[in-house]
Amino acid sequence: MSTTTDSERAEQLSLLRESALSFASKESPLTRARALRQQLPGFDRGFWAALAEQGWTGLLVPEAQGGYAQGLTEMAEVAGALAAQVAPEPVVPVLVFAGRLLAHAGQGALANQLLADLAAGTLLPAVAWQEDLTGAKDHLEHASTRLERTAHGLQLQGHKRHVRPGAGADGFIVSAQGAEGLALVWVPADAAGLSLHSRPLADGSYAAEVELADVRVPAQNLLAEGPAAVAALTRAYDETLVLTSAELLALIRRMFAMTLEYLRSRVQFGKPIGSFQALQHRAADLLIQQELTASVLAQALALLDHPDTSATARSAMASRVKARASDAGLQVAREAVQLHGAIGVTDEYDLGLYLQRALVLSAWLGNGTQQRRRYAALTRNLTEQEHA
Amino acid sequence: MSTTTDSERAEQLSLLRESALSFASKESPLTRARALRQQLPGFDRGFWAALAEQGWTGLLVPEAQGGYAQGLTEMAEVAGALAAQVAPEPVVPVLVFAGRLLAHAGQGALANQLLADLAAGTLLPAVAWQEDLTGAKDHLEHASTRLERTAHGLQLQGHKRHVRPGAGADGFIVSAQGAEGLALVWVPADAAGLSLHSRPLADGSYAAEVELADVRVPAQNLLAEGPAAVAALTRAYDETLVLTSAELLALIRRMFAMTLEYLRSRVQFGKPIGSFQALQHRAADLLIQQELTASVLAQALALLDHPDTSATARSAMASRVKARASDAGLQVAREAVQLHGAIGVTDEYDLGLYLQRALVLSAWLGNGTQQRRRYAALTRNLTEQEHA
Amino acid sequence: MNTAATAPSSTDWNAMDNESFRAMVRAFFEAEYPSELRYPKRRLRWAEIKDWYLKLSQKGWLAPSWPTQYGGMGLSPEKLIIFIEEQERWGVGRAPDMGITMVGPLLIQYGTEEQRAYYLPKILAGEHIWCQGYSEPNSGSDLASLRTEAVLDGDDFIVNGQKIWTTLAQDATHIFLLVRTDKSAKKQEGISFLLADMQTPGIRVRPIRNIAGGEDFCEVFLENVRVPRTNIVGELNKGWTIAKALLGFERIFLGSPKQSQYALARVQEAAERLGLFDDAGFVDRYTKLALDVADLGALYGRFIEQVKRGETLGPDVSMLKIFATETYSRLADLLVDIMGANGGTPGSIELPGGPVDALTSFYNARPATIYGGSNEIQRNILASNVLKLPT
Amino acid sequence: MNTAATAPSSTDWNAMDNESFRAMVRAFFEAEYPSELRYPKRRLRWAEIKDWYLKLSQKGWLAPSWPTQYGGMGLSPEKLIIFIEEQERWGVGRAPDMGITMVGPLLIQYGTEEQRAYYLPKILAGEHIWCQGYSEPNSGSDLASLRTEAVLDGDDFIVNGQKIWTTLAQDATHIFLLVRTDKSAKKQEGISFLLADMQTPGIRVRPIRNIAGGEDFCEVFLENVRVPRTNIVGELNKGWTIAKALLGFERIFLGSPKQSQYALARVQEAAERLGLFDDAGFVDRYTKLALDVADLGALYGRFIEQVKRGETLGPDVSMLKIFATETYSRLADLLVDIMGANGGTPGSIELPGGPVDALTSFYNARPATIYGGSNEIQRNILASNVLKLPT
Repeated sequence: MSTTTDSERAEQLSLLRESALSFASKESPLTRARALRQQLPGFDRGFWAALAEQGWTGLLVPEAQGGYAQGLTEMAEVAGALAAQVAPEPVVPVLVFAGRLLAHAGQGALANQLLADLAAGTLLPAVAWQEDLTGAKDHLEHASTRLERTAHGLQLQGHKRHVRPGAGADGFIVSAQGAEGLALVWVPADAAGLSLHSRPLADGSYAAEVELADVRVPAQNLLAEGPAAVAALTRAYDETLVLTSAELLALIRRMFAMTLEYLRSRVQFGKPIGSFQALQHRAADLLIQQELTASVLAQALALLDHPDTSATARSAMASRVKARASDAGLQVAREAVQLHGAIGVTDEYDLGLYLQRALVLSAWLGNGTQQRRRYAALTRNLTEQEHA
Repeated sequence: MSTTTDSERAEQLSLLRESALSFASKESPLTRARALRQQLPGFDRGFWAALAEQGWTGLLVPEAQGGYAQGLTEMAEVAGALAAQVAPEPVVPVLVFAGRLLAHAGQGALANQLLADLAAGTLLPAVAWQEDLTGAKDHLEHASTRLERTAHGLQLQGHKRHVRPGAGADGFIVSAQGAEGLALVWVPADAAGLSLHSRPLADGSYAAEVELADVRVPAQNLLAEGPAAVAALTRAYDETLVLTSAELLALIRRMFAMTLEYLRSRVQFGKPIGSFQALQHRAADLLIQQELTASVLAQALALLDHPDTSATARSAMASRVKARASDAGLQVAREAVQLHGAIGVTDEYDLGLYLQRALVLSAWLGNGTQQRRRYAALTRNLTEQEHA
Repeated sequence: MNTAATAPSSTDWNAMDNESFRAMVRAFFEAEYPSELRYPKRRLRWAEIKDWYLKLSQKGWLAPSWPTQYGGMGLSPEKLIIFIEEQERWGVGRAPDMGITMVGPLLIQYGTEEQRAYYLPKILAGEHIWCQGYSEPNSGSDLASLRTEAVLDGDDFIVNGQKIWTTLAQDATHIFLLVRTDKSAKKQEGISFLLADMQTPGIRVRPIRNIAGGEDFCEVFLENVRVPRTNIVGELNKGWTIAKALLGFERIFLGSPKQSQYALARVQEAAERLGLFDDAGFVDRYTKLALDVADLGALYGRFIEQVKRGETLGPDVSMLKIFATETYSRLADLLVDIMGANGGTPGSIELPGGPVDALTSFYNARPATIYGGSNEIQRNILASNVLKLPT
Repeated sequence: MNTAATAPSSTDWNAMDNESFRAMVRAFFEAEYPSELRYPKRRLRWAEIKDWYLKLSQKGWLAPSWPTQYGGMGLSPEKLIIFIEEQERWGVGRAPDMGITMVGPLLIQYGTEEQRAYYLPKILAGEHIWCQGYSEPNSGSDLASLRTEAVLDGDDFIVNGQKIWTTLAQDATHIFLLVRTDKSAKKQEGISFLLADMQTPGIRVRPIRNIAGGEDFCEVFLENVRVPRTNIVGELNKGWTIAKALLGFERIFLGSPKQSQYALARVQEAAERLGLFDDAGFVDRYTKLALDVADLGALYGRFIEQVKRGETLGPDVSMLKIFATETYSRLADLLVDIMGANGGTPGSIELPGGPVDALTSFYNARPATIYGGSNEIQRNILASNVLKLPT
């Protein structure tokens, strides 16, 4: 890219950021987030339509499917602005995880139609790939859910976990083990044999377990199979890690800003508590974590938006940023509460909304420890290949 | 024990402590420790004679061998007082590790004679058991050094590491693998085929590698063999861990006291730096580590001095206190330097003497990480036995 | 053993040997404490714990530390510790005990004969449940800056102001208040200690919901509340001294290793169910914390010995509270961490072998490092009162 | 490439494209820098680095940042960063560069024509080696409290006082001093900037041995030292402003990830030799630090971009120094830790596959968090100047 394009893009990004922030703060006040907690499906389909009106549901979608073919960098601005308001809509799970997966999985008629509907904001697909309780035993390369081909189409049998959104999703991209290896299959939410068990999460939203008891779908619902399926799932997963990190960074920024404001205004012993050096130094450490996260995120977005990046580099980068963002998110959340004191853990104070969202997002798709292990495995293989 | 005995013992201990502290500060000023650094053997045999005169070389030795049959608790007072002055004499390696090993290994004529000489202060034995570079692959149950019985006696072949004292020791209790399992063999320092390679340590003292090239000793030099040898070595090792922890605690106390004194007196920005809250809170954390170490040490001494303690409980306790003392020692050392600033790393300032001794003692016989792993293995086995 | 278990309440407990006493207490708890309330994850409400409270009351065991002449068990520090240890061991939930631990000792030491005669029996009968009105919205760590005011008007004080973080005020019948009775005096002076009936007009309670969904704490609003002048405890304007004196040896229990031991057991349980003891990375982290818990126990034991010897605890006891609550917090983090993708799921999660709760300890760990004197205040205390660092 | 490598010193380096410039610099370093001095574990002494210094001097590459008119390379920030990156990449040891990085820019900006004409060529020729006389025994973090005094006496200042932590003063021919010239003025005022020849009578240097056995730092005693009045730089009593202005973008390099990357490579090497990559406990700890190093690189890159764009660095650059040095310190701890029983052994330890040095990084990590503004001071700067927390 030439310098001009760089600065043009920076300006476009900055416009997008401003418009997303202004939309989010106007249309999604924290009272809205509060009201939707613990109310299935945990978000507002009407608000989703408003997102579609802004064009954001189609931001990542190719132009051929009615989207704007923008990069993750642009998507991060929207996701970050909404996360800053703790908006409960499953923007990253649907638009990034499911959306990118549909885009990567192939160019079939069904995938294209689903993508077009997603861009239009009329379809909310979710990815159902995990099966393990903690995720530690899940691998992107294979699944325990079984896929069988019958005369009438495809038949699925299995149990999926940690599916976001569960309730409220119109259908699921299910990973399953077939004769040709991993397969990705589109299963409408109303398919016979599919049952949802909603599990409340800390932030008042829901994940689901999806039970697939001899679910039958037409053969054309097979979106991808074999290495192509693995590659598509891995890539979409990595992109989702990065965008989830963007959400976490937005939470970090808000929690830290609230804390600084509190430190400046709360008076004890005749002085603002922000004048106490021990608290100042802890605030400095939080700043460092925030800025580390921001720096790694910027690097990750650039790398994943770059067409020449290798799959391994992408995965290592994605795990790296998710590890930093997850741990920084929890550290800032804990310290923000501690520096606030008792008020920090009351439900009526807004900090708790952020802390609880941080708990959910740091756990989703693998927390810091889990991501570091993936990173170690990826880079170790890299090193060994280099040595070989 | 009745309450009277408890308080009598407490009084005796307090007398011993005072006399040890007063002796150490009078007879072993830091200038002495400085002067002996990097001068083989790294300590002063004349000073050892003075320790013998105080009766301390015989403190742990049974009365039958001319000792005072005191407990580890008493020994800890002496070792702590000398460590507080960074005295370089190998009190714990010789009097505890080798001394207790001789006492546990059996009642043979040779062992008794060696013990009597040790009590008299005329003999400095050392234990040569480790063979691995980091100690991670060493086990108390077996050795790679080979023991063979010949018509003329015993023959040893192997390479020992981390032997303290090396230079200056009159002989070595060598662990070796024989036909009957582990064996402990007494090898005089001047035995043919034995060669010493002195390795300087961070504190200016020395450890040695001991090369045993077809070393021959009489059959009577076999001190113990089989399970008895393992039990004796394990017990002496555990006792040494506890006493090394006592030395580390003495270092911690001095480093922390120096730091507090510095915080109170050093003025910057018109105030003593000890008035800065961030430094105060870090000092509070060091206090906690110091007091944790002291509490665990007291518990360990009581447990190991108690006749009914099981071998496993002893080992778990010993690893536990060494883990705490090693990590606290390094933490306090690092923080003491940081709180002192530049002067803390100069050779002429005394803090460095303590930091360097802490480096040596925290590493010796296994650092915090290594001891925790031993503890985990010991207690895991315990739990599994309970469950079985 | 059986004879001891049925000993009348006038027994001289301190004459028993420690082991018999412990066995007796243990047997009673094991037999009588409702098993469904063992190791409660949150503070129990009055409706839940009431039966147990009254059972203790009937047995005469409600006030283990009060002198026998006032209806207590009159336990020596050593026996009292055994009593508390057995409570902790069996996971006996904490009752609304402000009347027992605070008001009783306060009245015994500073109250009038009339106050003692009126209040103490009602506490012992479970008729009066007390809560503590200390903190205010603008005086948390800096308690002495409190502003709730009591102005004399004839035989009454008129109280105006607001208290906050009042534990279970919604269950209490009475409140003891620190109030400012002399605005011209310096901060710590001019504060008085006042007793009030929660039914008094002008007192309004608003529970504060916390992020875990509980309502352990309340705001208490005081608007022209008339409190009889006779309800003052001790001298006028000397309330601060009394409040400080009340910080008895109970504060050692803020540093009890029990909470951490319990959390460690939960981590161990979860790890067994997840097969993590084959994972050296987990085992390293687990063992470090297991040793922190064990070593906390050793440190705690040292202070307990001091109490048993009848010595007064110094400011160094702050160490315990810091290390206990921060160890607990690290254990809570570890539990969330090993639950992985389920780390953001509240409540029970079914694992093979049984359920695990990932987040309750995480939520509990938050106030633990704040209440009872935040860990920052505790570190200040260590720095100034123990380490004698300059201010 | 070859033409570039032999380009005359008057070349407009900034006209080259970045890649050619990088290749040229790299080729020169690889060909000419003595391989035995790569990645030195400690600061090199003049006798060791002299040849290299003179080689750079001859090539005209000694002062990359000085304008060409004064004999420098006149590099743009972008090119200068490439130059420094290549130095770091190849492990080129730091020369006694105070003349280049401090005195030169100082004189170019604030010096008189005579000062420039006299000193700059001698710096470039390697004839004058400078050291920095800032810190004093009682003014470390609080530099402005310095007490070394310079009193006018005719055409000379008479200087009395003591400097400390003066890097490699024993190798220097000249020293630049902050001295107090007005005792009545407030702290930061009344300080002047003075140049002195180390041969002047009354200057005495005492090297300070450190615990690693090195002598990187010295005390400099000044007793009735006569310094010509013309050796003052800038205005009288304005030395503090000048000293602060000198804190140029070089301070970004205090936060360079290079030291941590190097330490990480040493840990990796040792771990390979010890077979630790099969140990999940080690791998967890290693990976955490490896990511800290990588993420430090990302943060550093952000500031480097800022410099390349020609922007002035703000106080937020303090973040880098803190995280860089503390990451380095944690890596040093890990290295000591994995060396186990050899963790207390200084110098090279033979492992299968090659030697490992367990303690040098541990020793180096100690001053790293102290010098150049201790990390406590850096956190103060972040709190007040970046976070705008109240004082």
